[in-house]
Amino acid sequence: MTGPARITYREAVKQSIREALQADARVFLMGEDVGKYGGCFAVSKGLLDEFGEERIRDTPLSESTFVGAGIGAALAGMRPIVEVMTVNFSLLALDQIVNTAATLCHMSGGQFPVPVVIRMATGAGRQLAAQHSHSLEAWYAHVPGLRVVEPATIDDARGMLRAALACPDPVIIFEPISLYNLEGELTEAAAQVRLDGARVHRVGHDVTLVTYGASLWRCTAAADVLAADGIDAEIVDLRSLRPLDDATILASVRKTRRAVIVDEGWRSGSLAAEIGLRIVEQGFYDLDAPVARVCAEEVPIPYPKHLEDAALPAPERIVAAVRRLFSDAQ
Amino acid sequence: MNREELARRILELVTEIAPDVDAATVIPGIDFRDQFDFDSMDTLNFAIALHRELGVEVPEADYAKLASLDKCVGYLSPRLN
Amino acid sequence: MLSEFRLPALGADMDDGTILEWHIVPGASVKRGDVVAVVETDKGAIDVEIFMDGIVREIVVAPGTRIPVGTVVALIETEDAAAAPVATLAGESGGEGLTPAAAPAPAEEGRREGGSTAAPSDRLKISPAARRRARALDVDVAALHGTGPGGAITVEDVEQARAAPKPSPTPPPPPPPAGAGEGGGMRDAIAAAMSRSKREIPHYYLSTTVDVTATTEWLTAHNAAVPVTQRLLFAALLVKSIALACRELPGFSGFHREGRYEDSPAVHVGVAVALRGGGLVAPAIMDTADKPLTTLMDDFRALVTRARAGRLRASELAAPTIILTSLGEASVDAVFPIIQPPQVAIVGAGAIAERPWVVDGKVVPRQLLTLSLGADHRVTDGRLGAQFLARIAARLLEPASL
Amino acid sequence: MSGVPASITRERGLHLLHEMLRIRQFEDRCAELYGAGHIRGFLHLCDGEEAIAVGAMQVLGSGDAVVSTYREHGHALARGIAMGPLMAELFGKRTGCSGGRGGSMHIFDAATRFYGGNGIVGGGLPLAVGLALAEKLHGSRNLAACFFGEGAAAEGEFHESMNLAALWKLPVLFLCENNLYAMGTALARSESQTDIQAKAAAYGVRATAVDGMDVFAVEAAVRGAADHARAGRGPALLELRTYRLRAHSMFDAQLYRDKAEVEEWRKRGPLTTLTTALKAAGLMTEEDFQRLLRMANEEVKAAVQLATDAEWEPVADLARHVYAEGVSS
Repeated sequence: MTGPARITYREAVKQSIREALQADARVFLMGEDVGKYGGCFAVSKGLLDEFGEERIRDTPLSESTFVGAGIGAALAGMRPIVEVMTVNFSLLALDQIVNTAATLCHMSGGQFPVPVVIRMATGAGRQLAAQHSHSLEAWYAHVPGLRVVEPATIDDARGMLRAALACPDPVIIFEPISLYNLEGELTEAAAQVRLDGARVHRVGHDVTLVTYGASLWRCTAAADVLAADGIDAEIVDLRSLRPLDDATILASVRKTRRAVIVDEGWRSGSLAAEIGLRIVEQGFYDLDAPVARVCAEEVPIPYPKHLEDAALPAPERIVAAVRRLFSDAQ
Repeated sequence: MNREELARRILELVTEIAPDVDAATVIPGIDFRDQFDFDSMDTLNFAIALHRELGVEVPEADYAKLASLDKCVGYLSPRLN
Repeated sequence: MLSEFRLPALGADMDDGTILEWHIVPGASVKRGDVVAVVETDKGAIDVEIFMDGIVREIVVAPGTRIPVGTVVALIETEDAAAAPVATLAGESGGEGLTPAAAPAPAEEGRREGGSTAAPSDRLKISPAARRRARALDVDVAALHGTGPGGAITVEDVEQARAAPKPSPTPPPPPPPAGAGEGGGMRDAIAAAMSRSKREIPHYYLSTTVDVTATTEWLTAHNAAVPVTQRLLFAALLVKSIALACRELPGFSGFHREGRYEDSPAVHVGVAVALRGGGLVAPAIMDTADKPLTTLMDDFRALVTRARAGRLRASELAAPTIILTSLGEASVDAVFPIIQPPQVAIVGAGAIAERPWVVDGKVVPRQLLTLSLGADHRVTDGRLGAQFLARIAARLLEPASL
Repeated sequence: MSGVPASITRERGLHLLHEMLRIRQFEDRCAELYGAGHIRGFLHLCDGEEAIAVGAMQVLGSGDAVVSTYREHGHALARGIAMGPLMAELFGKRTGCSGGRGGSMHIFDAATRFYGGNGIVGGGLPLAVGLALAEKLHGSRNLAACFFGEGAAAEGEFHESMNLAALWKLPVLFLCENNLYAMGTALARSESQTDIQAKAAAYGVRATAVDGMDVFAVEAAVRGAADHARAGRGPALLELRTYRLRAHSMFDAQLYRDKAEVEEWRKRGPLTTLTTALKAAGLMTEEDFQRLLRMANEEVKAAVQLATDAEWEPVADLARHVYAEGVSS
C-alpha cells in the first residue's frame, strides 16, 4: 500500500480487483463487457490483458444465468467477483440472488454457504432516465443471508472488496455511478477497511445526518451551509446497509437529539424508513424533534437535468429539513 | 453621501449588530455604551461592518470617535467624500 | 381389527372437502392404493386412495356433506395390525386445528401519506428529550414557551429556563422585570441555578493581579497590522489561556455529578454573554485549546451575535466545561463569580486599568488586570487553585504563543 | 424396452430393480403420510420417472455435482442420500438432510454433492453451469448433472444456460425429464417447438432423445453424454421421455389429462418394463421381486419410524446459518 496518493474512486476499485486477482487464484471477474470493453464504467480496463480470458470473463447478456453461475462456482470453491453492470439489470437476477445466494446456507442447514461477491453500479445523477437510474439498495438490504455494503469514500472503495472476498457469505457491493470520478486521498486506512460498521464522517453536535453512498457528499455540502448558520451537523456514513450499525447511529443521535436520514431511494419502504424506526425504537427519549427523511421524490427518475436534480435529495432539501427540526421561526 | 443618508446607514449597521435596539429611539448625542450596553465586541463588529459596507478602515485608536451617532457622522463624512 | 379411514389432507391449502361419490360399498374388499372415493375440493374433484387392505365395514359419511379434513368417513375391517394405517395427527389431520383468531382489523390511522406529524392534538407539545430533561432539572414545563417545530418545547427551552447563573454577586441594577423581554423566565432559572450552586458546592475563592501591559501593547500592535476582520479582543487571549491551563492542570475543566467528579477530556470554555434585555447565557467555544486565535475569535463573535439574537443551540449551552465571566466593561476591579453546576470552576476578570505598580523598586503606572477563581473544594484546594491562576497568567504574558 | 442388453448380469438387473423399487415404495408412503398430515407444504412425487434417476446415477461419480428440481426424491435416493434423513426432512425434523428447513423441494447433501432441489422452475440451471465452470477452472474431469422438466425449457434461464455452457464448453449434462405435462399444461400448449432436442441444436449442444422408461437405455445415453462432457467437448442434452403416474402435486385434480391415458402409461412404467424383461431373460423370478419389495418396504418403514421419533429444531436456532458459521474462506 503506497503512501497517501490522490486517486479516483474508479481507480481505487480497479486496484482492489487487481489486488484480489493477484492474491488468490480462486478469484475471477465475470460480467457484461468487463473484458474486451474494459468495463461499462472503465473499472476493469486493462485487466483482460493482464490476467487473460479465463479470469476476466465477458458474459452474454444473461444476468440470471451468469449471476447463478457465479453462485454455482462459489459453491464449488471459487471466489468469483460477478459484475452486474448496474442495479437496474440486477432485477433479472433477483431470483438467483434472493432464492439461491441468500437462502442456500440457511435452507441447507449450513452445508452450502455462498462466498460470492456481486458488484453493481447504482444511483442516478447522469441523466440516464428512469430505467438506468434506480437506487434499490433497500431491496437487497431487506434479505437475510445477504451482506450489503456501499463504499462512498476512496479508502472504502479501495478496501471493501478484500473484506468482501474474505467473507463466507454473499456480499453485494454497490458502487454509485456518480462517484466513479470522485477524486480523493488514498490512505493507509484502506488496508484495514472492515465490511461492517458505520463511520462518523464529520463530527458535529446539533443534528445527525445518517446517509450512505453518493448522498454522503450531498450531506457534506449541506453541513457546510448549516455551519454558517451555527448548526453543527454530524454525518454518519452507513458503509454497511445490511447489517445496519445501530450502535453508531444511536450514539450520534443521543448526542445531537436530532436525526435526518438522507437516502437516494424512494421514501416508501426505503432504508431511511427502516433506520428512522430503529431510531425511534431505541432512541425515543433522546429525541428533541421528529425524525426526518430526505429521499428521492416518488417518481421514476426523469431524464432532463433540472427534473432529475429536483427528484434527488439535493443539499438544499437537506438543509431545509434540518432547519425544520430547530424551529418554525428559523 | 450627505449627513442624513450617512446617519441612516450607520443606524442600519448598529441595529444589525444589536438586533434588539430600536433605531428610532437612538439619541444621536449620547454614547451607544450608555444607551444600550454597546460593548467592545459590538464595537469590533461595528468596525468590521463599516469596513464591509462603507470601505472605511477604522484603527483601534479611533474607536472612541465612534462612541455615539453624532461622533460617527462627524468622523466618517470627511473620510467618505 | 376395525380401522378408521379418515378424509386425507390433499393439499397445503385444503381444510375441508365434500365426498362426491364412493367407489366402495360395505362388504367390498379394498387393497392399498385403491381409489375408494372422489372428493370435491376448491381445485376440483380428486380421487382419494386408501392405504390399507381389508373389507369395508361401514360408510360413515354420505356423499354431499362438506366435512373437515381428518373426519372419519369409513370403517374398514383389516386382517392384521401390520397393515394398520399411519396414525393421523389427532385433531390436526391436515386442516390446522388452530383457526387464526379473527385479529381485530388494525384501526386505520387517519394518517396522511407522507405526513410526518400526527393530527395536532391539544395536549402540550413537548419533545421526549425535553420531558426527560425537565424531570431531571425539576422544571415545570407548563409555563415554558416552546421554540421547537410547531411550538414544541425542546431541551433548549428547558435548559434556558435553567440558564447559567448571574456571575457577580453584585449584579448591575436589573432592569424592571415588567419591561424586560425574556428577563422574567430566565430570571427564575438563574435564581434556581444559583441557589442550588450555593447550596451544594463548597466554593473557595482566590484572586491575583497581573501586569498585562506587555500583552495589551502586543494586542494593539497585532490589531494595527491585520485587516479589521482579524482583530482580536483581549478576552480571546484570556479564553485561550484558560483553556491551555485546563489542559495542563486537571480538576478545573469537568463535571461533578452523582457524587463524583469526572475530568472532561475536551475543554470547552463557556463565555458569559450579557443579554441586552437582561439575563445572561454562557455558550461554549468548542475545543477551545485546539483552536488558533483567529478561529477562536470568529467563533466567539458568532456566539455573541447568535446569543443576542436568541439563536443559541442547547448543545452550546450544555457544553461548557468551565466558564469565563468578564466584567471589564463595567469597570469593576474584581469579580468573585458563582460556579454553574455541574461544572467545578469559574474564572472572573475585572477591568484592565492603569494603576500604580512596583517595577524594579520603583512605582510606575502599569496596565493591571485582576483575575479571580471560584472553585469547588470537593475537587481541588487553594494550593492547586493558585497554580491554576498562575498558569493562566503565565500564558497571558506570552500572547504570541497562544 | 427391446430386451435386456447382453452385458447385464442377474445381479446388475436386480440392483437396478431394487433401486427403483426403493423410490416407488418411498413415494407411495409419502402420499399416505401427506394425507395423514405428517408431510405438509408442497409434495411432488416421481412415480413413473424412476428409471431416469436410477439410470443416470449409475454413471455419475462421487466428484460430480448434481442439481435437481422440486420432484427430487428419486434423484436423492438414487444419488445415495439415506432414506431416514430424507424422510425426516419431509417431516421437517432437525435430523433431516437439510436440518428440517427445506422440506420436499429443498433436499441438500454436501457429502454426495447434491446441490438441492429448487422451488423455482429453471432455477437450478445456472447453478449447474457455475458448478461446471468451477470444475473446468479446477482442471478436473468432474461434471455437473442438471435435472429439469420440459416446462423449464420455456424459462429464459434454460436458453441462457445452454448458450453460456456451450460458449465456454462447460461439462454440464442437461437431463430433461419430459413427462409431457408442465404442471397442468401439455407441452403442445406451451412450446412452439415441442421437440426439446431441436432446441439444443440452436446452441450447438449435442442432444439425443431417450426412452425414459428404459433404465438400460437411460444409463447408456447418460454414459455417452458424460464421456463427451468429461473430454472437454462441452455440454450435452438428453431428452428423457417419460410420464408421471401421479398428479403434478398433492392437490391436483388432473383435469388436464384423462384416466385412460394414465392407465396406458402405467402399463409401460419403468418397473413393469424392467421386471418383464428380466423375467423373460431368465435373470429373475417372482420370488426375487417379492424379496426386493419386502426389503424396500422394510427400509421405508424404518425411515418413517426414524422420522417420527426425530426431534424438532429448537426455535432458538431459527437464525442459525442465515450467515455462515465458523467457515474460513
